[in-house]
Amino acid sequence: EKITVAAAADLKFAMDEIVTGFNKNHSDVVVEVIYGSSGKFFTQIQQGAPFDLYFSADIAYPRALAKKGLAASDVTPYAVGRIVLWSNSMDTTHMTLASLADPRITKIAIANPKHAPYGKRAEEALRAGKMWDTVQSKLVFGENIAHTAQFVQTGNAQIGIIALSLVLNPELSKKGGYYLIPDTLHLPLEQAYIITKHGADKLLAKQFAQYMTSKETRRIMTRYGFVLPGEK
Amino acid sequence: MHLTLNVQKNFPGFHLAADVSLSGDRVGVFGPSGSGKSTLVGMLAGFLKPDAGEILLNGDTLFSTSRKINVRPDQRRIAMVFQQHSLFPHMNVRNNLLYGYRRCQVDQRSIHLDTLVAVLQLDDLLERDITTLSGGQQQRVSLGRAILANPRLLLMDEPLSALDDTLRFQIIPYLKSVSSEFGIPYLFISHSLVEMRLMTDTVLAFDKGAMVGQTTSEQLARDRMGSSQVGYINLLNLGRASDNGSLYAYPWGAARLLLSAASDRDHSMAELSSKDIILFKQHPEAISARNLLQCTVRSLFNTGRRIGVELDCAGNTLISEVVQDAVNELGIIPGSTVFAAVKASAFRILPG
Amino acid sequence: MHLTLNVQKNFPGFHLAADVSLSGDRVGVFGPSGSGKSTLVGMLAGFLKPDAGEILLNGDTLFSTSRKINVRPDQRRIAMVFQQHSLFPHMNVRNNLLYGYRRCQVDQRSIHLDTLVAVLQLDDLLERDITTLSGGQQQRVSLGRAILANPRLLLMDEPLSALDDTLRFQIIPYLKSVSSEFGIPYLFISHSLVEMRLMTDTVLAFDKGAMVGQTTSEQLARDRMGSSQVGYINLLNLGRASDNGSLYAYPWGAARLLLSAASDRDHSMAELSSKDIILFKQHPEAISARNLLQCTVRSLFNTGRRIGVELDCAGNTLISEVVQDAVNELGIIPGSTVFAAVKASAFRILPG
Amino acid sequence: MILTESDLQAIWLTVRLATVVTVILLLVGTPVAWWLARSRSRLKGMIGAVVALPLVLPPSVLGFYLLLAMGPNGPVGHLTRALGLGNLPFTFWGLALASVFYSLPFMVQPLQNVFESIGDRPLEVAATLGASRLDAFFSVVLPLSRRGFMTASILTFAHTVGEFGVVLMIGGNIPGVTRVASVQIYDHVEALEYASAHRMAAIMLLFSFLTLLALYAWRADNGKRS
Amino acid sequence: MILTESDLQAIWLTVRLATVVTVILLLVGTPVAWWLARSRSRLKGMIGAVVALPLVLPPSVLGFYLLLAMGPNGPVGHLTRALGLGNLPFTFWGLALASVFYSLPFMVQPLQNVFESIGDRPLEVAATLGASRLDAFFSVVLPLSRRGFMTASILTFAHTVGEFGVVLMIGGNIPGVTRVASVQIYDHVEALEYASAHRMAAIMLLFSFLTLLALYAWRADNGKRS
Ligand SMILES: Nc1ncnc2c1ncn2[C@@H]1O[C@H](COP(=O)(O)OP(=O)(O)OP(=O)(O)O)[C@@H](O)[C@H]1O
Ligand SMILES: Nc1ncnc2c1ncn2[C@@H]1O[C@H](COP(=O)(O)OP(=O)(O)OP(=O)(O)O)[C@@H](O)[C@H]1O
Ligand SMILES: [Mg+2]
Ligand SMILES: [Mg+2]
Repeated sequence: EKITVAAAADLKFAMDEIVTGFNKNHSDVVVEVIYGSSGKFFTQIQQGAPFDLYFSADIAYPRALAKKGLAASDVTPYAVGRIVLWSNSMDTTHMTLASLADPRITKIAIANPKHAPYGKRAEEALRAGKMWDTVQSKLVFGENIAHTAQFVQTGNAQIGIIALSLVLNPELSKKGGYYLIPDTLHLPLEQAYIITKHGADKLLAKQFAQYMTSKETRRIMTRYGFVLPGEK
Repeated sequence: MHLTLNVQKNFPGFHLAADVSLSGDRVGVFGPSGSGKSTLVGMLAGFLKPDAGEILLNGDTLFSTSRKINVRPDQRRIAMVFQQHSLFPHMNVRNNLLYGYRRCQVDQRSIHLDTLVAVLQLDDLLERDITTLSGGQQQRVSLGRAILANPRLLLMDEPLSALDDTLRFQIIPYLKSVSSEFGIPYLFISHSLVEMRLMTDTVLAFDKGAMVGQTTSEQLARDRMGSSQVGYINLLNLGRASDNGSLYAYPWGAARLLLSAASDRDHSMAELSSKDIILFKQHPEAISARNLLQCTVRSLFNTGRRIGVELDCAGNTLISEVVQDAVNELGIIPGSTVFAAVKASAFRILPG
Repeated sequence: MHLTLNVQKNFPGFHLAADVSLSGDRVGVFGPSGSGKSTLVGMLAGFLKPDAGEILLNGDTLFSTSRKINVRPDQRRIAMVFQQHSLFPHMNVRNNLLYGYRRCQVDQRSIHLDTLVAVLQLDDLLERDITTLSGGQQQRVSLGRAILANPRLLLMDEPLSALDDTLRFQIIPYLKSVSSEFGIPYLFISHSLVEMRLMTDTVLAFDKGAMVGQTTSEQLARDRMGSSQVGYINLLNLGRASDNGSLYAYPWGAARLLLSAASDRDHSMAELSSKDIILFKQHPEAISARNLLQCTVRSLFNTGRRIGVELDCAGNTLISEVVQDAVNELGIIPGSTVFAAVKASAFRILPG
Repeated sequence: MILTESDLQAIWLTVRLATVVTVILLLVGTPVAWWLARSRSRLKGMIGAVVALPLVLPPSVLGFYLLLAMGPNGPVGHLTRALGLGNLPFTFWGLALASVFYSLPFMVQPLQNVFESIGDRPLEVAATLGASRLDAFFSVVLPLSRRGFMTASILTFAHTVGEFGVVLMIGGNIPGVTRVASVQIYDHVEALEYASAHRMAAIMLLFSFLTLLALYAWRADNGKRS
Repeated sequence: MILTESDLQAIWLTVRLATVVTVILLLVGTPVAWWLARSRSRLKGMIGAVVALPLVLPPSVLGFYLLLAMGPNGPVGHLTRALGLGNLPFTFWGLALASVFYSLPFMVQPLQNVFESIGDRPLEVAATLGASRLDAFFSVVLPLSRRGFMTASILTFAHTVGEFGVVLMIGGNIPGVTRVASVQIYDHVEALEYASAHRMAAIMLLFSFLTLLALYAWRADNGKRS
């Protein structure tokens, strides 16, 4: 038995562990996870993509699918994302958004606010922090949050606003601290999943969805920087 | 072969019009550079489309504007030796030669590679790349390739121009025999009067795009006698040679000729230029010329500043050329008797 | 021009070796198809590299393996008429003709487009696309292009093979005058003995890759007399013609010749084949030949089955060919007197 | 083994896809290029332009439109289902079809070029020797166009290997079915698994380099003959 | 006006970028192609393969490596800063450089092909008429290669217009500087602004189609002459 899960790219590390955990109880099944952009999955599911579960980084997509009758379950939030200031070359632990005005900072990377959920929240935070006009000319836009992190990581942008989950990634966490942007400065970054019409008849899909609420899962999610729905 | 051809073709600044109906297997196309010879054969082969007209070969319509017929070149079975040889650069000599042969139905393959290769002296070159051939070698391959296709009609656009005389006069009789033995009629383009005379019976003469006349190669030779370097070429049918001292004696009709060269065939063909025949009113003495024939003047004809004298020499026809003064002085009139002196070295035995 | 050439070139199955040192402005390269003529001039022009050897032109080393010199083709100033014309397809006739001209320093441009175009009869074609030219037209453009480059040496690889006789005999004297008037020496490849005789003084004869000899074109003509269709070609320097009835009388040294054709120049050159001279021991009567010259036999030479007879006719040299029997019968020995009969129509006045 | 099984699977899939696409395009592109090279039709310029068009759209956008067209409600989707082929997106053949479409100009343009440069004469010669047009095409045009076919195939193959935007959109990144090497490397990069990405990129480059080197050597060898 | 100002800005930027890249590649690619076509060096196959390599990497991965190389810690970055050119990522010239690198094979391969098909003879003729190699190249080779240059330029230009992965990766999507049309359409699609995406895609296609049509007409016209 096998299910295919389409998951937002920022879930990569957490989800891999979750699947391993799931497989301990269901040893003879395969859970195939495909990571990618939530928007792309959204388009593909409408065109009949063979995904049984869809974990979106933005709750808006699963809601829209549900509205079109392409969901076989409720739209279920599984996490709330947080954003941080992060740099490869500077110590960000004592920074705030106001530090971005520093003239030594010439390029600031954020995800494209036009379509990337983390980018939208970054813009909201900058506006709320009254920094948007100051930094606008310094902004460079990543296609998605991983790409934004690369801008910073390669030193092409001195600093960037990226997902907390990424900063906890072993590849980046070695590089130093981060500044967690208060979630009061932006709308919550609600992430949700659905079982799609394609997975409607699969028991395994339901079992996996069930497993998402388990204790181990929640522990893993927290460890990777996700705030769980209903928690603070 | 019977060919009916009535075509028009216009290029900017050049207009070709030809209207012919001819029978014959050895047809020449003669004319100066730029007169339309290649254009004509291009239309026959089918890759140049006449602006208007008709082409019929042995009763089959190959092209007709009125009946909207234009048989595709590959279905005309007309092979062509191009003026610029156009060999296939990606094939070696052998495969070039065999290209048409392989596309010919097996029972129609009358001519075979080996004989052809021997005549064209291509033996050592069969595995060669085309790009490594000399000019004359390319021309020979091109000729061989067309012949091996065993076509219904063979078009040759100056196929001998890059060859030395020795080779040329070896190939000419072979080409003639290809035509007669294998029944492949040909259309032969050349600007050489000698080649016309030796290779063709019927000639289409072109000048500046107009077909100025359909004639026999015999008549062409007479007409051009005055302006040509080689004069009129008499073709003599000789019998078998016998030794005669350092010379060879050939029976020629009722007469006997002494030649300095010999072939060992029963019947030979020799050529003799009208320029090489000197006429005497009386029998001359102590002359270097080895042949002295008593002949009757049959007729006279005028070409340019020369007079052609058609002689009857022991039943054979011979044409000599003289100037008007000589006609007057010697009193050459039809019916009169003259002595024709010909040197033993003046003849050329045609191989064949 | 002084040319020293000592080269080796190997192709699979073909070995060319040439060792020459010659002076002269009109050099012929003669040999059958595949004998190495094009290969030789390719090395001279510089786009074929000899395997070993040296090439010196007027003292400049163009190539030397020992001294590791290989002057680039574009710096040799040696223009070439290719056997396969190789015109630039993206230029019209005019731009092809002017390609080398434009690359020539202004003060060295001795020959100009207009005269050349007139001689080569290309007037109407100047704006034409190369692809629309006939074979002979292409050859003429190729020839013109090389001449206009005003080279230090002009190489011509069978430049006249696609031309009819009329055109050919108009172009030959022009080529000679290009050489003499503008001081452009040339190397002329041809398999035509007539062209060799008319165009060149010195001849390099090739056979199967070996240079079989360096000779004069005069000597070549004598040597090949027996095997050639045209015999030995006597070149006669004539004075100005005067009318003589229907013929023209030309002074020829101390003698006088009657010809059927005339030029209006003060000095003319005429050619006369050795075959067209008949010898008599005694003065013949009533003969069609308009010219009867009393000559002294200077010497005899043997080529194949023919005997060449070198005559002294009123101080002029003339070569006739006869067979051995005639020599015996007429008692032709050096010092003896003979009468040479030549028809008025046997001469060809060379235009020029 | 320095590559994971899924890497190997992706590489194998890529080779299969690129081969299939190249072969299909050789079959489809050759007649198109031939027509473009030979025809004197007025449509010629238009068809030529249409063939080149896929180039100017960003791959993922093109992929988006292809997805719409091939999806259950798209015209191509209707057609494929009517033909009993089912839905093409997220299948190997869907990928192949999309790549064929996208890579068409890489095949057609070099071929058209070389066909044009051959000129009429060799075809005329072949015709007078009794070769039908098809025969002449195979016996004369094809061998004379070796280099063009080489170039066209290299460009097409390589481009399909590197192709990514369209593939991601149409293929849906399904392991063993549509997750080709380019997508796999992309995933590695996106997941910040640089070591894996480097390794796989290096191996693909090396493999491609060796293949190209072999092809060039062959080509140089052949080049000598003409 | 059916396009927004930012759409227009993106299109204008795209045209500029594609033109710059095509011009640079004509200058850079021509000698490379010429060398590849003429040289008998043993390096030939290797250089040929290297030139074709950018094709096999997925653009966004290539972009990632370029980002590394051109960044402050990369070798190219060190070089450009040493030359006083600053950092290239997020600049127009950075994009141009990356596109040049990526599009090189599209220029070189068709040119190499056409150069090879010209053969030695025209060059030999030109040399005997006193043309230096450079002269012969401009007066003979270039005009005889018109079609190849046409094809190469079309492929390069179109490919730069459609190029997207690399551009996205190193451009930073800065309006007026690096946000080219392909990125703009992509953004529209990603933001589910399909109407805008359709509009812009349609306009780009139309524009490209007309340009290509004009080029093809010109080319057909020229083709008659040879
Ligand atoms: N496509 C064309 N466009 C314009 N004129 C042309 C075209 N093809 C041929 N011609 C002209 O038509 C005339 C006849 O050409 P053709 O090739 O038939 O001559 P030809 O008799 O074969 O001459 P040659 O003996 O020199 O080969 C020439 O003046 C030539 O320039
Ligand atoms: N690249 C090559 N490889 C092998 N053999 C060659 C090469 N080039 C020429 N040859 C051979 O060398 C010989 C001489 O060729 P060349 O072209 O010099 O002859 P040619 O005297 O010009 O003859 P033609 O009068 O037929 O043009 C020929 O037998 C030819 O086949
Ligand atoms: Mg012709
Ligand atoms: Mg030659």
